Amino acid sequence: MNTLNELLIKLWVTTGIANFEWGQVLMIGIGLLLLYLAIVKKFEPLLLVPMGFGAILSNIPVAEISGPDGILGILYHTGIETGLFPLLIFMGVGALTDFGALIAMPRTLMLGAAAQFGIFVTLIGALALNMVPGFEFSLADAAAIGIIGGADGPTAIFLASRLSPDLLGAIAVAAYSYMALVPIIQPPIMRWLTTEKERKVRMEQMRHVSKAEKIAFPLTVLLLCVIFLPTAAPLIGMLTFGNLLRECGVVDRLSNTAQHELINIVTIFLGLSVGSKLQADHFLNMETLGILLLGMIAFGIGTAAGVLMGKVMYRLSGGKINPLIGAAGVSAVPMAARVVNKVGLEADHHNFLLMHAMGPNVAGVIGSAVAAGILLAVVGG
Amino acid sequence: MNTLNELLIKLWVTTGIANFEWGQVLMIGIGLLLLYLAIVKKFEPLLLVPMGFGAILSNIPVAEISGPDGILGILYHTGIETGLFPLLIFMGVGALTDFGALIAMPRTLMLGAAAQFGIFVTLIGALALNMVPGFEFSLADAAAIGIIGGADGPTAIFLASRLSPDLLGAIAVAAYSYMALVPIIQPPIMRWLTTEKERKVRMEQMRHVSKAEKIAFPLTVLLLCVIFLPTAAPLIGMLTFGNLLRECGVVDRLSNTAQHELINIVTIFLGLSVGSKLQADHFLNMETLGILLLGMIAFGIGTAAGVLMGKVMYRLSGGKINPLIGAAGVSAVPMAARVVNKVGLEADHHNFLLMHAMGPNVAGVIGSAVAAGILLAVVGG
Amino acid sequence: MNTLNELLIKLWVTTGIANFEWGQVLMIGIGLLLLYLAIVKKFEPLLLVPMGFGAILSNIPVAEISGPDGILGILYHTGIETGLFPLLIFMGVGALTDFGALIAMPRTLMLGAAAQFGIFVTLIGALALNMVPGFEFSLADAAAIGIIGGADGPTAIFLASRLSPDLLGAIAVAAYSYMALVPIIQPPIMRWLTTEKERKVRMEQMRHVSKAEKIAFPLTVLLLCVIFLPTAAPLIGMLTFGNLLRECGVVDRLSNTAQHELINIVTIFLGLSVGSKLQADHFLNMETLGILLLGMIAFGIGTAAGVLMGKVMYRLSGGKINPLIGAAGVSAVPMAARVVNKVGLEADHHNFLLMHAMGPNVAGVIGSAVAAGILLAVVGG
Amino acid sequence: MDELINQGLQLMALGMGTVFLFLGLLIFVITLVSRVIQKYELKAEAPASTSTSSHDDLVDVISAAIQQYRSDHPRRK
Amino acid sequence: MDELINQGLQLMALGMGTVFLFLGLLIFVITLVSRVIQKYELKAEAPASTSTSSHDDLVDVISAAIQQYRSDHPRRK
Amino acid sequence: MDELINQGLQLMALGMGTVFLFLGLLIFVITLVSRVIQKYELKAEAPASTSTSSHDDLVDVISAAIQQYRSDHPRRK
Ligand code: NA
Ligand code: NA
Ligand code: NA
Repeated sequence: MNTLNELLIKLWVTTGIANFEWGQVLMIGIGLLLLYLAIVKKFEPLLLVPMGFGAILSNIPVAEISGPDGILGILYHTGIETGLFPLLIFMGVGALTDFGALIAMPRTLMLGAAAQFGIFVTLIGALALNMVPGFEFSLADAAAIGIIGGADGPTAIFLASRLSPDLLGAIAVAAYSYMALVPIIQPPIMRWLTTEKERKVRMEQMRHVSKAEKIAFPLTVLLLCVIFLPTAAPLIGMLTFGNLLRECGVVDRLSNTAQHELINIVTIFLGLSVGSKLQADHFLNMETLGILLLGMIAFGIGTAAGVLMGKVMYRLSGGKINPLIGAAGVSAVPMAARVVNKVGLEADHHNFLLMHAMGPNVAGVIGSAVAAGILLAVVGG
Repeated sequence: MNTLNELLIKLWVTTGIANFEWGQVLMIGIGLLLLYLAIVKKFEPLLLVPMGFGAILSNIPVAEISGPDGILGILYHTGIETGLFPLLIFMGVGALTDFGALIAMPRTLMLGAAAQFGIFVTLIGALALNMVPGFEFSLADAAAIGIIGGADGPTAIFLASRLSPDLLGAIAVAAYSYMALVPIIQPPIMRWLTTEKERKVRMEQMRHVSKAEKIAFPLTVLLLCVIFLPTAAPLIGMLTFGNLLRECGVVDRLSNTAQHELINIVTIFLGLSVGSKLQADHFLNMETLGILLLGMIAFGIGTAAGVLMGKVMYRLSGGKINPLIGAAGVSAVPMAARVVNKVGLEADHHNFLLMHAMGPNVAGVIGSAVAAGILLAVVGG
Repeated sequence: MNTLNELLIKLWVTTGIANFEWGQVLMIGIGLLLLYLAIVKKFEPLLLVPMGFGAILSNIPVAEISGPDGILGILYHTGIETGLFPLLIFMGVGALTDFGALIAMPRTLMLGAAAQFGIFVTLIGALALNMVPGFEFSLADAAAIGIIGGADGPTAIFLASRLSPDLLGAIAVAAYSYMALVPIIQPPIMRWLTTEKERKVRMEQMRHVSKAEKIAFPLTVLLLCVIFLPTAAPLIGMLTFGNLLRECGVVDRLSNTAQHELINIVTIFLGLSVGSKLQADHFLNMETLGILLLGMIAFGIGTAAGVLMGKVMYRLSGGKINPLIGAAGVSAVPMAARVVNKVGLEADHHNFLLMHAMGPNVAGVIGSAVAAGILLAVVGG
Repeated sequence: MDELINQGLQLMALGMGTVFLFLGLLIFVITLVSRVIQKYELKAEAPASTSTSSHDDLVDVISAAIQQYRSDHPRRK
Repeated sequence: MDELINQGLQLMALGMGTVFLFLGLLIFVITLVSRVIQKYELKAEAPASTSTSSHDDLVDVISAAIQQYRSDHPRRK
Repeated sequence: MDELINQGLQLMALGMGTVFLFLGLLIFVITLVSRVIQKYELKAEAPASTSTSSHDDLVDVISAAIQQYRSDHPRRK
């Protein structure tokens, strides 16, 4: 039956040229852009390289790599729909994080709380966007968009996969992009809201935190979460589990694996899976533009709220707390803390705020997980 | 429609305080106890830390972390129901175990055989408990409980998941708890059953075991298992596979991964999954108490049977075999062998039995896998 | 009800002796043979050790280790049916491969193209075998058999799992066996087709390849694949993704994991899974014999085609290209390149061709992935 | 529409309130736990020196090393 | 039967043709990309010296190390 | 009830019997295999003499033991 001619046609109809839609071409371009930002500009490369590549793979016509039988589709189904990947990442983050600075200065938790303001303002912003024709965000959508302001990748992915899976791609892109842009977005806001004098405040050296305190910390956080906010328990639970592996001192081989191989494997899979949500027909629409816009606002407001709370604490402490460290409350660990350090050094070349900013920085992680728990409780029901 | 009041109520009804049942509070306490034993007392921390934490997570109200869509429920379904996790652990154990001492002294396999006596006595004990009102163990339940006497975690989990999944939580807790208690349970029994003279027996230095013998060993064990006891083949198969990876010398990169990252990842998941079976409504009942009691008996009888067989071999060998090494036959690698060494040193400060006890110790692993195979064949059918 | 007698019978009917079929005994023998070749002869041990062991495990009567609830059956279902394992291996291969030699001498891609001739000749050979009674290969079967000539394990497994899952076992055995036999199959063909003078050709030192070129390479290959041959995109996509992780320089921790732990874990699982397809009732038949025969032909013809194209390039380049490096075009990385080096050294003790052979060698990987894409497009539709 | 934004505002009030309450409580509890631990550790400082089984361990390690060496290097004449 | 083999032959023609075309095109594009990159790199060579944020980084690292050391080794008298 | 315990007793007889038989057989086969291998290796020995790195190994083992001991028991004054 077949002649060479027919075979040729059969091959031709499977080529990319014969099947491309413009949206796919554009999305492959966006995938390349993400790779460029990751590799050349070094923006969150650990996530943006797999994600950018996943964006390219998922927009290849014919191949259906993001379809239910394609590798990206399978990874997404296995790891994102179930919440497994973000939770395992959170475990790894827990195993990688030293909460010592926060234990030494628990007050800085207030900065991590204030910076979550960005989440809720963005939520309202998303609802307000509904007034513009073309936007129809539900309350769940708005909550998922708001969490971008938490500046925490796994939390954003976890919440979006629960509340608004259709928007997951745009939300993940916005979350990681703005986290990468922290060094650009935050400094002007920080300078605008603080005086030279405030920025020059040198903070006291932190007290020593004992091993027992570090072991007690994850358990304390978990128990409070269990009692008051069980809906945040998956996130807080895995974070504190990882941290307990790290601090307890008797399971170093598990802690090492959680910090290295396991989180690396899951990072590769998570990035590719999230990239699979950047398919042209799901991504190229007004909503994505709206989400990117709202994400920018979220970061700005979160930073501002953190700095303003920093100013309050500056007053209350009689000038002992440098308000700049409030900006680190958005999370974006450890980028935000480094930005604080840098802006502090601009004002005074011997003012090292890095360690002091780590307190609010990790407090921001807890803060956004708590906010996610609240949103799940109230909106997710 | 919603007012702030309604939202508050919605949030309140998801708090832990509004949802706690006393059983859950108690189980979280048991989870904390397991963590305490693991971290402070260093009882089998590699399993008890994840398991204790899993126990806490699975008893958090509202969050449903052990439910079919929760991370612990998914891990349990994927890895324990299928038998995958215990079998992969067994592969790792094979890759970590040097069977040289056993190959040099194959006679010590008799000690590993004798110590399985605890399994069957416990099985009968479980059936006898049925006379007490409130207990209704089937033959399959009794077999799963008996395997605690095998003193081998993965074997116990594998068999329980096959024969009696409802009792898995209690069985795993009992198995690992008593394995951790080996240094406390075994010495009095060992001292009671042996004379000072017997304990002082110094054993001859072992012969050298060649590489070829070490390669032949896993294949020999597997082939015998294939011919006579195929129902033990999943366990014995993965154990010998891991050991062949270790000894064959041509796949060191696979062997290293099986010994480190892979077994570590699976250990984390296994521990969390087993912990998910410590939910209040499944765990807090008479049966669990019975299982904990029976497990204690199982360890005691296994130890005694091993030591008594050691005494037989002491006679038969004309006093060349120290009967203490029989206690190592229960498995609990390498804890039991260390206990033997310690009790031997008490009698004679230059009597190092560690290497000689490794033979019966690893024989005990094979012995309990064989016993599991028999139980699967006869009861599991 | 049960008496000891009945229990004994119950145990007896589960023994291997009572259940063996001769085919299973034979297949266990073949499993042992594969282990012998891997361990003693060092033939592709990384795959043949797990595969040989998997062959033994899957032919154990009663145990059903390759059944839908057995560990090998589950691994096969999860990783091979979905294509996940070969694609992840391909990612690891990408992360392990330095394409520098190919970028420095892109012309050698022609050698990697020519060597794919073996694929299509074997395909026709398989169709021709249908004339022999007992063979009934469909076009899809023939295509899957032909890919053995690609001399690339993951590609063969991926394509066979897509086009002809029933033949997967035989195809994988043939592919890896002949890859291991490359040092025996290739040299006589290479010597037969070249003159002493040709074999003595020393090649110029290669130019330096910059980091930017190495980053651009995987993206270039991927984009061409996207445009012209999307059906090859899963394979080429994962290969180039792994390679980008390697070369981009900003995600070294992901690249390391892809090169070590992840590929090791998947290799263990892949080998065991493929071994599960060596069950007696699926493997012991005429078709397997035919496939083994055709595989041998495939390798011979691929090698010859590569060398002949090498001779063409020798002429066209005015004697600057040593035709031996054409043999490396079959892939079988890095074995084939080493064979080229060895045969080159036979002719001239100072003629090191290893680096120059790496170009066609990795070109062969791309070439067979492209051929697989074409077969999927035309036959798989 | 206004309804939805109204809901959002209430969600903000509730959310920020809860975040502050929760993290505020955390400050309190962490501080408390730290004090308890520090007090306990101060007490424990004097009679610490827990090196109990150090001798056994040394013996273990060396005997294992010797046995290992012997089993790997049999004397042949 | 002959029909099937005929199909096989056509598949070979198509397949080898496509493989050569694809890899041939790849030769062309790789060569092109390499030239573009080399030209660009030659230009960039003179004004390279990208050590922009090196000082900041150094400061970061040292200050972190000092803080770390201090927090790990509190002075007690 | 007694019936069930009776079953249990028979299971014990069968189980322990099989365990002893199986491991007893294993003793026999392992011993046999070892002898065959040793005989074969003895033959092969003359042209073997592979003891290359034995000294290094000893040094390795002892130094590891000492390091281990030291790291477990830091000197404090
Ligand atoms: Na945050
Ligand atoms: Na045992
Ligand atoms: Na190839």
